[in-house]
Amino acid sequence: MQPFFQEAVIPHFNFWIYVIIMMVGLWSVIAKNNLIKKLIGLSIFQTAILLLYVSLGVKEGATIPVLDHHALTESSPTESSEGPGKKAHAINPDHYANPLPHVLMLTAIVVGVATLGVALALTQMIYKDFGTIEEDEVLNQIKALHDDV
Amino acid sequence: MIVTFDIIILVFLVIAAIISLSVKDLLAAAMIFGIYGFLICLLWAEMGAVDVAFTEATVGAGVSTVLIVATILNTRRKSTD
Amino acid sequence: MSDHYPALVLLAPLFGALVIGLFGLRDHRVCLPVVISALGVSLLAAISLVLGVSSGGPIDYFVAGWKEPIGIGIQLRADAINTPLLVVIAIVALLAGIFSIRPAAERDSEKTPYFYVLFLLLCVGLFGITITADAFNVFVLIEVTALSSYGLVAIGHSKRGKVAAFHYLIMGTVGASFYLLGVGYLYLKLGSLNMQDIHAILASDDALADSRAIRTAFVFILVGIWTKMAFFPLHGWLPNAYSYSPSGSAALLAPLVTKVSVYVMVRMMVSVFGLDRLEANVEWGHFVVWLAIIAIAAGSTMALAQREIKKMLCCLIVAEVGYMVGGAWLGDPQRWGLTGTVFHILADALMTSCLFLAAGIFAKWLGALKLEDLSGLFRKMPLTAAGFVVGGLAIIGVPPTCGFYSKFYLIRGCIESGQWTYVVALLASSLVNAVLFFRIFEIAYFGKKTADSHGGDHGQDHESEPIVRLEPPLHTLIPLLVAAALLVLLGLFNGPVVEFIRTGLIETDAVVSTGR
Amino acid sequence: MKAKIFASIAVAITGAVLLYAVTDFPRFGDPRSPANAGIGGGSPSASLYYIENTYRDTKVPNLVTAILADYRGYDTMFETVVILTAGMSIFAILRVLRRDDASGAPDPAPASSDPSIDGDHHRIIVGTTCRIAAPLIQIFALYVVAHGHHSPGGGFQGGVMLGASFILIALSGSLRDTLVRFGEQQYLRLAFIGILIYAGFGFLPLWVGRNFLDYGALSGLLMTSGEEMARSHSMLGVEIGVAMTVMSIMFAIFANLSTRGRLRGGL
Repeated sequence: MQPFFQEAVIPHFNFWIYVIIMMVGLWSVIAKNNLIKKLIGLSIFQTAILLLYVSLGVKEGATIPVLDHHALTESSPTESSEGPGKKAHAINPDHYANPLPHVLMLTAIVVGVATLGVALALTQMIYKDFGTIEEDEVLNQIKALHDDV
Repeated sequence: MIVTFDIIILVFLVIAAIISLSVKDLLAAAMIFGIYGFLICLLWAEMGAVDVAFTEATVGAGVSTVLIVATILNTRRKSTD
Repeated sequence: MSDHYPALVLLAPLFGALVIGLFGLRDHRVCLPVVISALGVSLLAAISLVLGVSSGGPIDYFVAGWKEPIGIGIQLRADAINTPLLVVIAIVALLAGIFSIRPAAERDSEKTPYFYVLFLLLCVGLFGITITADAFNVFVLIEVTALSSYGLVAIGHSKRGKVAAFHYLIMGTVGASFYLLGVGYLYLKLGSLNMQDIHAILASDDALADSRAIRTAFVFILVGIWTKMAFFPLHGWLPNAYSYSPSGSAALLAPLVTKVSVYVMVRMMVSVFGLDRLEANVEWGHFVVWLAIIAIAAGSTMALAQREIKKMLCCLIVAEVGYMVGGAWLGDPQRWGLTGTVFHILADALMTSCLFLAAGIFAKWLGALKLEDLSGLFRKMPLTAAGFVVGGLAIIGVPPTCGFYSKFYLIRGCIESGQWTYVVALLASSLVNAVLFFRIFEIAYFGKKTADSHGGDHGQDHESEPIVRLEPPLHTLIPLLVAAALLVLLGLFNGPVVEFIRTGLIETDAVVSTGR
Repeated sequence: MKAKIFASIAVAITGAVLLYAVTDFPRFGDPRSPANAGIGGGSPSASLYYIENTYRDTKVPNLVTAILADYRGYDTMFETVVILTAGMSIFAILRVLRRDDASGAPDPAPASSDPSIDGDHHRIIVGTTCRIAAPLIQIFALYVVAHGHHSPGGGFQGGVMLGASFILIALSGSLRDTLVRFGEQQYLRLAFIGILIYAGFGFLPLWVGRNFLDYGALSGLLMTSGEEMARSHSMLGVEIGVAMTVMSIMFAIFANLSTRGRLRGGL
């Protein structure tokens, strides 16, 4: 057990937790009966994916992906005189977190809230039409509706 | 990135997720979902993703919770599970 | 402007949506001209792209000009697989747009502008998915498509439409999230989001390409896309969502959304993972073909059990998705199966469009929702009935229509790869289609109003029921007839189209496989 | 119960597949992982390129803003379109337009309305506080939009905050008063204008023969010293467009959800 933890769990701690959170979300999306509970589960499911992406952009000992003003002002004269090749050494990529996953996840967060908004609107309409937000009651009413016809 | 901080937040995150999905009072679930949002915002900040943290704080913890609460007040507060 | 067709294809509907939003929300008359002109521009741009690709090979377009090094910006790529699909999307959307000018939101016409804004945004999403060459961009556009389709499904007054839209939303979001997860795994192992770049890396490193994370990525991308295209075990959302949505929405959603998802799967197979890689893992191919056979059988069986027109057509879509998935995974070395799939995407989009337009006319002008309600259709609406018959014959696979040729190429692929069970499933399903549609034709042609009046259909005509021509107004009839005509035309001219697709497929494969 | 068993099986399978892949991952926080440093050999990875060259290309120190609005600006445009689409979908689903109001069946009353929460005497304190706070929030939001080049922030964050300030006013006082000042027609128009600004900035370079969203082509129009500064300024313009759309749609979503599409009454 000990070596398993050292090799498989500790170096990937964030990834294990992301799987757990994701499964909690997915389970409640499928199993919960209340529509709003389902939606909270869906949001949690989506944030788990954000956790995956942001985790894979982390670098040990790196700072936030906003360039240091001092580094920039010192290096700018060399840039103009000796071209971009020289400039590449002025900024050490290991000092800054990987910005690309952050950009992707900004998009995903916005998509998530948009989806949540639409889903909540649908929930309100379902409540208006059926008087309940429990899925089994809605399905029973639909069945009754179908039998009448 | 601070590993202890990271682990503490992650553990709280799992707890918040499970509680918010298991309470029967939907308003409480929405509030705990807001807490979940703030925790995950802290986690982003801790991992160096400040822009994502900013967005999560406004969108995830702020607007999402308000929207859920608005819906709960317009429908019903009790849930069977 | 001629260099910018890849961007123009989707910018035209985007600007169209903005124009309606800014000037048309109070005035419905703006909508139709804007929709027609926007989609017309898209259609022209798409046709120019087809011509450009056929003369000069694939066209790359680098948004914002970020060309070097590859993968820092977003790349659009028009090649032989997606340009014909762009044309078909534009045509089907144009037909649905003209069709739905009045049925759009029957009971409160104030929502018509919102319908059209969503309609055009859906087109933006579909065009975007089709033309992009960036794995993450596909996700964003899938969400544009998905959110607008939830609105389009639920815009009507049907109670069940709301519930169907909710289920669609849950399934769709989980599917899209799985896709995103798969892309995340690819990014994690390869550090790139550009499809060509990913393919080049995978082609150059066998150990990496066979690693666990990449395999898992592929599985999750596939499962996500399958959810989106309603592949059999994941099809639950489709029948209700499409049959309870307004006719105008259904005429746009049903033909296009699932087909574009199939296209994404083909794109992932051809330009991300590579066909050689898939051929090396033959057992995967066999497994998926078996799933497809089950999907075809299930779709056909469900269709037989339905009494409602739209529900039946939706079940047929499930079966058709089975054809396409199976065909794509046949893995015959001459690529006939894959060619058949791509051609079937085009053919099926037009067939489904034709049938759903007809179903929309039946629902709107005859109030006919069940098969029995169609009795006497040929007398009441001869032209509509003719359009419907052509659609039906195409989906059965009768020679002059394109349905026959797409099945022909699929079967050719089966024979070359030796997947006989799939041939049997395909033929059996065609037989089921024949039974279904000839039953409808029978009702529609010989249909009797009352069950006990056997014999003397002619007598009945003249005596009890005066012949009333109920032919629908032109703006709904023309799209149907155009769709029917296109089915025949695509069938007659299948040779060049198939050749275009097949050479494109083989070239894409060959060019990319030679490495970076 | 059936759903729970099914869910457990589905979750178990998915989780097992995911964990199977996790052991194959690079170590958490590894600066040399493929995502952070590329696969090695061939062209440099996108991530390294961004960190090393963004300042040279765009003169924007906040890498996230630069990638968001320039390198991957196409994604961001559609992200804004996603917001707009969501707003339109909610309108299509929920908004009750005019005459429908009377004909529809009476709604089931919200079961959760709790009279003890209500009460006007609370509103004076809360309302005054929120009225004081709202302008400050809005100023800060504008700062976030404008300063996104140099510090965390940008169009989305600022837009959501602006939207939240209106939501706050609507929550503390009445939605009706807010709608008088920021009515439906206005916010819808702003939402579309926001995307128009973004797409317009993208479309302008086409007239000088450059690709869509290639802001460098705008240096003549914006009278900047070079293409880098043109990119920088265009990014600001684009972010303003994003902020307008996001602000309007966030408020629109709230207004519709809190009144069940009637835009009357409120919570």
